[in-house]
Amino acid sequence: MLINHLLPCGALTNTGSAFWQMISQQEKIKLLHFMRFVRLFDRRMVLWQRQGKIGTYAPVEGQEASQIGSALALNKLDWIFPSYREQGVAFTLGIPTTSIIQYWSGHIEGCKPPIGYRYVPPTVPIATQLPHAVGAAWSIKKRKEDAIAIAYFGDGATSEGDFHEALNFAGVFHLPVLFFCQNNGYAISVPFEKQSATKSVVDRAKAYEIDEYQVDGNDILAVYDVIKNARKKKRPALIEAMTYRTGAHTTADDASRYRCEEEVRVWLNRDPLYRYEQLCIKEGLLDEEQLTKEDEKMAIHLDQSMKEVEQKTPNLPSGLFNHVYYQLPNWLEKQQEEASEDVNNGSVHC
Amino acid sequence: MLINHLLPCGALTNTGSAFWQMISQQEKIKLLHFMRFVRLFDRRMVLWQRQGKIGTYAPVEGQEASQIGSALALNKLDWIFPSYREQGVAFTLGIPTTSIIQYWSGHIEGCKPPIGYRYVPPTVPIATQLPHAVGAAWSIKKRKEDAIAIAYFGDGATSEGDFHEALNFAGVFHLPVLFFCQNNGYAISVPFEKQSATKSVVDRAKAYEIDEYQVDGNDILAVYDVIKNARKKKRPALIEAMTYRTGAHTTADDASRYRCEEEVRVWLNRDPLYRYEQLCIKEGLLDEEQLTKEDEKMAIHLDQSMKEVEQKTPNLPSGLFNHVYYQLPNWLEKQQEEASEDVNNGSVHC
Amino acid sequence: MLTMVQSIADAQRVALELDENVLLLGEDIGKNGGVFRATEGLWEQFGSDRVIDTPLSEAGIVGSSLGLAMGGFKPIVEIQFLSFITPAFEQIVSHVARMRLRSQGVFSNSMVIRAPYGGGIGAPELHSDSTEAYFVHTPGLRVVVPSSPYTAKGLLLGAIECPDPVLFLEPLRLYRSRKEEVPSSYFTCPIDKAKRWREGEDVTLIGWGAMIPILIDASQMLIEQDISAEVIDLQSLSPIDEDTIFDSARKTGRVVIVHEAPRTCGVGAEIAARLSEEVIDSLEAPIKRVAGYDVPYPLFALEHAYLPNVNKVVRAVMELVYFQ
Amino acid sequence: MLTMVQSIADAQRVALELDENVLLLGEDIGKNGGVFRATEGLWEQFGSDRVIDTPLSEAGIVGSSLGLAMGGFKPIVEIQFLSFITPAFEQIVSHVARMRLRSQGVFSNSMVIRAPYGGGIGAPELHSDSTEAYFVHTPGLRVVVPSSPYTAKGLLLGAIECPDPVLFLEPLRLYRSRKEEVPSSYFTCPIDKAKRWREGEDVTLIGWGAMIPILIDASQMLIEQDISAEVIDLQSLSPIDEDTIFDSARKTGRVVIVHEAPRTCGVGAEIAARLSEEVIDSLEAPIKRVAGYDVPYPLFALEHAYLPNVNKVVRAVMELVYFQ
Ligand SMILES: Cc1ncc(C[n+]2csc(CCOP(=O)(O)OP(=O)(O)O)c2C)c(N)n1
Ligand SMILES: Cc1ncc(C[n+]2csc(CCOP(=O)(O)OP(=O)(O)O)c2C)c(N)n1
Ligand SMILES: [Mg+2]
Ligand SMILES: [Mg+2]
Repeated sequence: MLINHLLPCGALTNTGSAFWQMISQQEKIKLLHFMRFVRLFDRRMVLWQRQGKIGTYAPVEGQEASQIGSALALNKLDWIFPSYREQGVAFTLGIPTTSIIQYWSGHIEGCKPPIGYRYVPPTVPIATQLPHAVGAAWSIKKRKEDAIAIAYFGDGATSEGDFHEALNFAGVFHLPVLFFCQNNGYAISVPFEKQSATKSVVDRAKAYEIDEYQVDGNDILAVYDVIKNARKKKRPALIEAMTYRTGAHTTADDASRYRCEEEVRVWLNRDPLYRYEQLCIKEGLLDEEQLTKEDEKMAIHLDQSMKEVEQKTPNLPSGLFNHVYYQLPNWLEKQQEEASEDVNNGSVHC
Repeated sequence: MLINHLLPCGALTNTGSAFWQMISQQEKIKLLHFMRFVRLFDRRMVLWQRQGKIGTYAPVEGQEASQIGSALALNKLDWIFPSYREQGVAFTLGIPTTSIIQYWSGHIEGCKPPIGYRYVPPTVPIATQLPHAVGAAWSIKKRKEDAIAIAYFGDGATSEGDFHEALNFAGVFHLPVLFFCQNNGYAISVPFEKQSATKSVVDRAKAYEIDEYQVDGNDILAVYDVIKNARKKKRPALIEAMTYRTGAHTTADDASRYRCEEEVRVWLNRDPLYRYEQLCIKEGLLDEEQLTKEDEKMAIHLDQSMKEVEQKTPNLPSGLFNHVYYQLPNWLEKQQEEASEDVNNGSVHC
Repeated sequence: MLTMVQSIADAQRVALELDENVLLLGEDIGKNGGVFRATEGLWEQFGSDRVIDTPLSEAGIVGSSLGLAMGGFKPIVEIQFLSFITPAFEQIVSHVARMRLRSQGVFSNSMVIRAPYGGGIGAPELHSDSTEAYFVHTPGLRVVVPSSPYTAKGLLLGAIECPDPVLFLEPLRLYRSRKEEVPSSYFTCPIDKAKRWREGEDVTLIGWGAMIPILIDASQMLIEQDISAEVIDLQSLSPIDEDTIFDSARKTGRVVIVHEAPRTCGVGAEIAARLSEEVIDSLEAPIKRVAGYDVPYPLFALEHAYLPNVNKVVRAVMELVYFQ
Repeated sequence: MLTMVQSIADAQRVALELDENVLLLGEDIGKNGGVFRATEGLWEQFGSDRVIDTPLSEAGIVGSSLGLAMGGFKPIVEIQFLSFITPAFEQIVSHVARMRLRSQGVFSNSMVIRAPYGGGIGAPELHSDSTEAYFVHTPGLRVVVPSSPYTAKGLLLGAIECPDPVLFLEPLRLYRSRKEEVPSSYFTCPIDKAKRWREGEDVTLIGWGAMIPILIDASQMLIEQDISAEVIDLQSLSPIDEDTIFDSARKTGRVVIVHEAPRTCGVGAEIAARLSEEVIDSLEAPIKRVAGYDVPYPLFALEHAYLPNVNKVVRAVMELVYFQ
């Protein structure tokens, strides 16, 4: 059963009305702000990629409700294992904008989480972060922490062996881990019907005796509610958020090769930001003036962050060698000297 | 729902009576003979291992109904992908006894299927044969052959990623492949409850939209029926045969370390051979005299096969190099010469 | 005139036309034509039964391709990037490489696994790794790397013709770096031979794939120093064409081996080892490797520092020439 | 007096006692005590929360161990046989080896992956393969191989103490081949140093693990020919202790490297390459490798022909000594 609180037009469902009354004004405004910010940020990233300021980029647009709704439901001690498309999650959780830009500019420093954060660097190979989340949840359970681990992944990831092995472990060892699948209908060009014979991802939860939730992934209230609820239970769960990326898979992808405009239009009409803004207007929460100000502040923040990143020159050659091992071993020190020499004699340019 | 035709005491269930009337006298006798032969063979192998005549061996005892019931339901064009414990299947399908002995004596020649056979060499890494069976089924479908592919594996194999990826492919591409799991309750020492949070293996079929059958694996009539039926459908199916190995995992294993005598006793009372013999007695099919003769013939056959194998000296050094590539490449020829020299100068003994 | 990636698509087109047992399998290779367009137009021409978009499941792809090969088909598998071959590592190492041997010649394991690889194009994390050595160390496989549009087609068709499983590695940096006349018909290049791109007397430069343009540039620069460099393109990493490299090393007495992969236990080590076993008495200087450092391939902001380049190669040659 | 497998169990016992963050994970390591009894008695002593029987799922084991390491635990993983590490290859290569680097030092990737390996005991197919080179070629990992009961305990405790991920390979053939006095208390051996088992002047024999008794026997036989052989046990395959092997090669001028793994791109290649880069002018003869052939490890009836043995080593030494 698809959990849905907020309809595409911005009307609340019955469950939605109940939930709306339960959450605070502050929460409501946070949901709105982060959705707007992330959309701004994400569009700016696409632009920067076109301008050659950053590398290939994986846009978030269309999936903001899934990412922000889930992220805002998390707590400080939770372990977060993102894939490569979770800029919305990262931003919402307080990963510095500069870090995110740095990562997409090919600087390893962008992977470094701020002190005290359990936000893991983006995972590039598909589904491999799921077993890590299982291990982190195990560590939470062993230390009796008030926390969960959450792994973010796409519909395509459900075909990989690591998906299966991770969910099996979670079921067998009863671990507090949430497997949060953003089913955006495609793995690059491959539609979900060709990915799996089951109608939906949650159908797989039964194979592991873990909880299951299917939620409208463009409905930030429903996502927020589901994750709040699931994380309280401290039980393993598979959550499927039905959503869509309205842009391309990455800036290197041409989505028109494999999906039609009509389909995109249908989903644009289900836009997560629009529907929440409609609700906020109705509820008198949307202060146009205030928002314009915030947007401007955000734009400035983004441009400043970019400037900061542009001024950072990567550490050469130490950036290649630091942290490969706990301490730089002798033989790598030799190679680092070699690399230094290459920098010094101009064989390699900084 | 567990499919059951023949009770441990040898009485037929209602479905069993119906099935019994449908099959021919010849089939009934074949089922009996192969069960007796395989048990004899398997016990001889264990003995030979103790005598140092063969290497580490994985005994079949207790699983004969699953192996022979399924094997007899197969057709000549079917592709068979066994694990390492399918001596019962191999023998029933006509793989020469000498080949089976050779394999367990560490002779690669034992892997070679007779001409025209689609019986694949035993697979040692767990669950890896499942994707192979998927590919073979794909080839069957593409060539429109009247055949299926069947993969044999254990309960432990269901935790591996390859299990998941194979079943997913089978569901997505609608392939004629049977995944036949002998759930003998253990993966070496690990009981199924620790392997999976689901009660049974078939619970996983739903995750792939493929057919499912759970069958009493010590009931040769039920297994025979289910596989006959499933193979006719030419659809992907997961079949779970509930059984038990009454011996150790291999001759190198000491099962008393992880399971109690009482449990073994319970299963000895469900012995697949005993119950079918009881039925045959009741039905007047068991001709003691005839059987004794056959057993004697079988014993002679086994001893002769062993002698034959003992007389075969492995080909040195060509046995190392043949078939690694389609043709022996130059550089391997050089290594083969090196190896020949080592044989000739006594560095290596034949 | 074709780019390398076009000539690779063309080779597959020719193979699909010639032999109805040829099948293509991979992620996004069908409707999308491959993320690099290496299968562009083939789904349209041959349909989804022969150009198959698979689930995201490398072990499933390679494992079922082995089953297809056993059934007499000839699968050509695309792994989207070489780094993402690791989920299929068990299938390749334990099964694809051994099925012919294990069945004593009865079952075929004939397939081609194509994978783009290598750095220098600012690709995301893990997309630039060069892990060819894992496969060169795995008996039963062949490993082939082209360095030009023409040889790409000839070698790929050679690989498809070969009854052994071939890992065919396509240097990303060369996919569109230049165009070349490539016959549209069927032709093959031998997949177990090195190619001499340039003759020389003083030093032998050995490389493959994306290193070849660098070695050719280096040999140009060396001419200005009156050093005549021979440039050898290994092409076949497994087997290694010993004759060609031994002959060259005996002639020049100096060898520099260049590759992107980490130095330790890379294919360069094997070449050096063979030289030090077989032609050591012809060598006038140590054997030099210019290779990636023993660190994971960096995020792209630093890849220029990680990668071998012309300057590094020239410097290595100079060390050998002035060695005493 | 302990066998090697007993001393390995003992090392784990000591580690579990000393540090409550140490966890053991693997297939059949709990109630069953490990298929080789390398964890015998530990489940009984430390309970199933610390000595964990896992599902049959190598990627799950290694991947979740990485998560545990990030959470501050110190997992010791048993892979039942080295060949069965391939399903976890992606986890090891793409993640375990890189988590510290990728998080810029914030998240730990500290773990030990133990695996029995190597041939000579008549084990079933795939149970005897030596695939250490895959991991030596993977930056971010360490690879350690003991050759005696004493060093096994010291090296394993050293590996557990080490903050880097360590692949700890246990030669099956040495598990019970002899007993030795091993202190029951905590002690470590340095995990990045080679060990000289025997000094010599004429030739250097380099090996590790199950090759060491063979090299020692060979050195005895060589004495009869008036040849004095130095026997070096690499112990650490990654990093390679260059100083020890370079010193020895400079002294003797002749080197034979011996390993079970296939020759091409084995760790022997790397040693030969380094020697030919750094000490070539001290060498009086080619560098020889005595290694497995470039074929899959055979079924056990032929393993004696595949494996290096004393005769093959002695013959190689003779070739070098009489080389001109
Ligand atoms: C193991 C592996 N195989 C292939 C790829 C290449 N690849 C990157 S993203 C992607 C599709 C992922 O689809 P999905 O899981 O649905 O996530 P989405 O991109 O839709 O968010 C593929 C095939 C990869 N990164 N890792
Ligand atoms: C990938 C892999 N991991 C581990 C092993 C070692 N191993 C051999 S048999 C076995 C247990 C298999 O259990 P199950 O699948 O239930 O089959 P059964 O032996 O009970 O028939 C294990 C762990 C292996 N062969 N392959
Ligand atoms: Mg998707
Ligand atoms: Mg079992």
